[in-house]
Amino acid sequence: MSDAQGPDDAPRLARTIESLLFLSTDPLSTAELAEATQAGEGAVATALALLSERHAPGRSGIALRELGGGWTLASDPDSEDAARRLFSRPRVSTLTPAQAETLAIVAYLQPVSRPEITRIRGVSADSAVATLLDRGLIEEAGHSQFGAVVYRTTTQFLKLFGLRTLDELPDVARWDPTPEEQAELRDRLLKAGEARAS
Amino acid sequence: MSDAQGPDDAPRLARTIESLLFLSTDPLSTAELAEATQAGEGAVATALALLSERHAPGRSGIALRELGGGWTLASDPDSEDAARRLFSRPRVSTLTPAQAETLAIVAYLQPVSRPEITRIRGVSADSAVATLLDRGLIEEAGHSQFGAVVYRTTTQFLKLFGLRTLDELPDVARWDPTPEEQAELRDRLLKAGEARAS
Amino acid sequence: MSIGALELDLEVFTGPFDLLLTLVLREEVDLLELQLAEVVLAYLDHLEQRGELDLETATEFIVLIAALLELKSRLMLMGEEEQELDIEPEQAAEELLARMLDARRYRSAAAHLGELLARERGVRFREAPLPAKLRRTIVAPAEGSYDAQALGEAMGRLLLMPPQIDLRHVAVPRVAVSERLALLRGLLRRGAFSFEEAVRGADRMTVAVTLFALLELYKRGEADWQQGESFGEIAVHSPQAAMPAGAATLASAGGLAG
Repeated sequence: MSDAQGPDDAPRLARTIESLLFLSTDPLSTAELAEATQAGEGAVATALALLSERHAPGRSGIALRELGGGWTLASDPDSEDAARRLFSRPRVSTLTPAQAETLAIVAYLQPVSRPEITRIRGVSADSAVATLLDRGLIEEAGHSQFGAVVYRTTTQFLKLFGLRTLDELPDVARWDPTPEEQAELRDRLLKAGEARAS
Repeated sequence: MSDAQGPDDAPRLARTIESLLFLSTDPLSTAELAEATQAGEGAVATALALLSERHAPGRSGIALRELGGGWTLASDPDSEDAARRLFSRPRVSTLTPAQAETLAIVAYLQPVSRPEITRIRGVSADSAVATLLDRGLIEEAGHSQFGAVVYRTTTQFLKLFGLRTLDELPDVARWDPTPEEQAELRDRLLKAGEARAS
Repeated sequence: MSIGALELDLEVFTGPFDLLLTLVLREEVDLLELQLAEVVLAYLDHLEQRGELDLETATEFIVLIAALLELKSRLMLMGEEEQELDIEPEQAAEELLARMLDARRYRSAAAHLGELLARERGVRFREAPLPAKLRRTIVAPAEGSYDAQALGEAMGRLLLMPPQIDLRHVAVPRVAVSERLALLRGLLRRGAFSFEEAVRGADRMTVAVTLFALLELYKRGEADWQQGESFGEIAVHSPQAAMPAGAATLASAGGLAG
């Protein structure tokens, strides 16, 4: 297929892209789609817009989602009851608090080592890390300078949590106490320390 | 979802069925679809007719096919050229750190058993070993005296790394962080691995 | 259940555990007035009601209660034994603050991830292998397309010995309770002794374990003790020995028991 030219080309390109997204397990970026279809990125964007109309909620049981650094097809959540009846395997069971915390630490601090996770959580993260690895939510990403294996989140993580990129995670400081509260807390802790020292 | 009754129910059922066919790797029979959607087989047949219109050639990049006594979605043959371009890209640079390490251990220490690889890496090497086997970079080479399968690199490995013989593997001394250590490579690797794991 | 939701009905506080933590951090509840033992008892009650031990929750509880105990014992030291402290107060305060903020940050971030996951409920993805026809077209990489240097680099990483980890801040149980029990029993056989005697020259860890051993002896009815005033000498004796009226026993170990 050559670059979009005729009036029929956008729908045709949309169909090709729909096919590719159907075949690929990983999200496909606009650049990858452009390369595979030998179309320009602009034409791909137009075709994706067409597709997204075609797969608008209430029109199709397959949704077009921008996730994990690219585009991917997903099931319409409305069909979840039927899907659960048909497939014995549930989607992702919920995370335990330990798993969620470990995942949060990896997501925000990646690449991060297991000892570091343990230090932040104050308890061993071994079993949580193993489960997250097993579910494909995190993966190894080499070694730290001290030789410990470091971990990062996967595309699967972005897909399952509905994120386009990691940048969509809110700044972790958002949950901090206000600077005033922090300053006050620091002051009080210091005073307690000074009271001891005097 | 209950059996189709209102005028809106056929499209809704069609969407649910579209979802299920999208998710399922195997063809689904009308009976299976009826059970999962809790609709009658007649209603399922009507919905499938709707879907087949929606996925008629020239309309969608995903085709509805009747196959092996059931229904399945498949990619549109028109997109085959693009799919071939997308999926046939040789994936060269995809040795993950875990795979590179596992391969290095096998290359330098062969024959070497999986438990030994795990001890050196400080973490399980199962998935890396599986991938390397799958890619034909390593192969089984009998059993150790303790009964564990041992691995060695393949001819394919030499080819892909542009080596004539294993003697051409680069000298580890170039990357040795503590060259003054005098023990044998294997012993030092095990010692470092155990220190990391502890 | 998250441990944060544990309902408490204490002398100085009524409400969920996580609110208590917040109030303690803001010093709206005075940690010195808070009987941590009560919190532990409330947790044990809760366990009994549930009839099962959830390890995740139990771990979380132990971490939090240990942090509170550490904080409380630091507050209680009030200038004494200053020289024995490993860390400067400023540093300790900063460290504590940083740890509290970190823990709070990632607990909140974890909750946020939970919301994201819940929002995506019902969204599934197709996980089918490529059709055989397409799979066959996957091209093997060209000869010499991998760099052997990468293998050498990987070996270098694997040869790296991790540096000694600084464990000074971690309470390593180098002292066995059984050891200290034996020591205390030995002292008891010779008659009464002061706690100071039992721990003379010992490090803080040993002192703590010895106190623990003493509590154990008390529980078993093998020992009793008196302390005339707060931070005063603790005289230990076997329960048969004469005990002057008004002698405080457990209560004088007061703060330490929580």
